[in-house]
Amino acid sequence: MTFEVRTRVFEGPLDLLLQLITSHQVEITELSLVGIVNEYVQFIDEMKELDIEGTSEFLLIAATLIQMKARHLLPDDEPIDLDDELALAEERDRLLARLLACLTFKDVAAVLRHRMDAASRNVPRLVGLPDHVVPPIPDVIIPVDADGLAAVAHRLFTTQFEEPDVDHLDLTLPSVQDAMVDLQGRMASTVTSDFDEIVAHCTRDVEVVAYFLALLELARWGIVRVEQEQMNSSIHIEYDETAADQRFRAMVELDGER
Amino acid sequence: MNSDTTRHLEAILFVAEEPVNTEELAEVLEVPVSDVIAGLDELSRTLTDDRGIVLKQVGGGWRLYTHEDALPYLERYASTDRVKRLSNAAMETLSVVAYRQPVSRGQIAEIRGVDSDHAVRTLERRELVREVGRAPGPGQAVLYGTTPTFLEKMGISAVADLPPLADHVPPAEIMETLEMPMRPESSSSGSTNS
Amino acid sequence: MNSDTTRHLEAILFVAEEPVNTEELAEVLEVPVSDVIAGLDELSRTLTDDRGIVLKQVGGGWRLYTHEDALPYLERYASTDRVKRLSNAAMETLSVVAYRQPVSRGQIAEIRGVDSDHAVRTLERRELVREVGRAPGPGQAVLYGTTPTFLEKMGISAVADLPPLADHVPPAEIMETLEMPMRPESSSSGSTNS
Repeated sequence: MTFEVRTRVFEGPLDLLLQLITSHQVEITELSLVGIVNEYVQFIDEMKELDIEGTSEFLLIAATLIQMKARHLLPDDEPIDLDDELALAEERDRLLARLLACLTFKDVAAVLRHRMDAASRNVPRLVGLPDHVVPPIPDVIIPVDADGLAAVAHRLFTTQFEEPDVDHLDLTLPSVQDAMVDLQGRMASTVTSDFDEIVAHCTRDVEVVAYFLALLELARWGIVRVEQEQMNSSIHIEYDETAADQRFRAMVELDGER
Repeated sequence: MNSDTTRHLEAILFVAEEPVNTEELAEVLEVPVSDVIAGLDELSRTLTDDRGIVLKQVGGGWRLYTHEDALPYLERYASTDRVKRLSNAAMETLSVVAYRQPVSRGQIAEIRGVDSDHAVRTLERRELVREVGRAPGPGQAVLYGTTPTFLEKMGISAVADLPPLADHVPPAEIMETLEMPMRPESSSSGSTNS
Repeated sequence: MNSDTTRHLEAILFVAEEPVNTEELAEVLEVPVSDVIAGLDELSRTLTDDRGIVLKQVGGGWRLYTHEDALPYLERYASTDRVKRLSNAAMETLSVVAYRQPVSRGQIAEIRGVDSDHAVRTLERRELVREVGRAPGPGQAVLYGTTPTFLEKMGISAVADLPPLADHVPPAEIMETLEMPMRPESSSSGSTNS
C-alpha cells in the first residue's frame, strides 16, 4: 500500500498536512490522528532525499502532532494535568486555524491568478513618446555609490534565479534515526540524564527538534521514561534497560526472519 | 465629434507607459478634473467593441490596452514569450500580502507555513509588492504591501476591488474534515459518535 | 462597424515599436495583402481628425502616431516625469549593464530572472545607458553600455574604475540592507564594522 500523496508536490509542512488529511477525505469516518501522524513522521524520515524548505517547521508541527497522539495513547486512568490538557488544546486550535488560513489563501490565490491571466490579455503600449518629442532629461538620483552598485551586481551574479528554493537553504537535515541511536547509546551508559544535557552539543534548533522526536519515539517504546515537572522545566530522562533489551531482541528476531 | 480634451487625452494615454490618474491628466491638459472625466467617458464610448484598443481604469489611473481578441495575433507578431507566470508559491505569497497588508515576512511565513523570503523577493523584483513601512517595536520588521503595478496587473484600480476573502474560507465540510482527526475523542475507542 | 482585420491591425500597430509593412501584417493576421490594404484604409478613415491618433505610412511600413495638435501636451506630460529616484528594478538593471557591457536585453533578463525591457528604457531615457552596438549573428540584438552621465553620477572617470566584482564580497550588513528595498540612508557608510 503506497500513499498517493507521496508522488505529489507539496510545499511546506502545512501543505503536506493538508494533503494527508484531505487524501483521507473519502474514508472520513475512519480518520484517525494516529494514522496521519505516522504518515507525517514517515515523511520526515524521508525528507533527506527531498528538497524541502522550512524543515524545522516540519519538525515543530510533527512535535505538536505527536504530543496530541501521545495524549490519545495514554490510558484513561492516567491522571490528567489540566494545564497540559489546556496547552495541548490551544496548540491544536492554533494548528487548525493555520490550516484554515493556509487553505483560504490557496483558494484565493487561484482566483487572483485567474484574474491576472484575464487582465494580461489586454496588452499596454510600451513604446513611449514619439521620437520628435524630446522631453528634458529628468534628473535622477542613483541611491547607492559605486560600492553599492557592485554589491547589487554581485548579488545578482551569484544568485541563481531559475532554481529557486534550494540553493539558499541548508538542506542537511538531522536524522531522527541517528538521534535515536545516539540517544539510546548515551542513555545506556548514563542511565539518567535530562534533555538539556542530551542536546548540549547541538548547534541548530532543528537538531534539537530531531532529538526531541527521537526522545518521544523511545518513550513510546518504553525504552526511556520521561518526566517533566511543569512546562518549560527540564525534561528528566530515565533509561529502562529491560525494556531496551526486549526491544533489541525483538529487532534481532525481526532481522533474522528476513 | 470628439472634444479637443478627448483627443489630447487619447494622445497622452497613447504614449503613457503607466496608468495616469485624472488629476495628472487635468494638470497636463490645463483643464478642470471634471472635463477630464467627461473626456475619458467620451473616449471610452469612442473606443467601443469594434475597435482594437480599449480604455481601462486600473492601478489608480487610466490606460489604453489592446482588445483581448487581438492577443493571438500580437503573440505571433512579437513572437516573444509573454511574461513568465508566477509560481504557486509566489502567487500564494502575493495573496497574503494583498489581503493582509501591511504584513511582515514572518507573518507571511506563519500563514503559509513555509519560509517565503524567496517568493517575496521575486514579487519585489516584479514590482508587485514593496516595502510600505516598518513594524513598531524591537526588530522593526519590514512591512510589505502591494504596488500600483499589482493593481494594474490584476486589472483593478484599488485593493478594495479584490474579491472578498470571506468568500474563500473553506466550506463547513472541509473544516470538519480538518478538525476530525484532531478531535481529542476521535481516536479513543469511542462508543459515542456526535 | 470595423472588420476584425481592421481591429487586429489597430492592435498590432498600437504595440509595434517600428513601422510594419503590409506583407508582415498579412502574414501575422493570416489574410491576403489585399485585405490588409482594405483594413488599413478603413482604420485610416476611423482615425479621422477628431481623434488623438493618426495612421501614417513611413519607411516602407505603417505606424500609429499621436496627432500633431497634441504635441505641446505630450511635452508637458513628458516633463512631469517626477520619478527621480531609480527603482530597484532599474538599479539592478544598471548594475548588470555596468558590469556586463556590452549586453543585450535578453542577457539582462536572463541574469535578473525577469523581463527588464521597461527598466532598460527608463535608464536610456535618463541617459544612464545607451545602445553601443549590435550583437553578431541572427537577430542582431541591440547591445547596451553605460554613458558618460553614468560615470559622472557614480563619481568615477571610467568603467574600469568600478569596484572589481571577483573579490567584492560585501559585508553581511550591506547584503542585508540590499535585501530590503533600498533606502536613501543605506548608502551612508556605517560607523561600525564587524
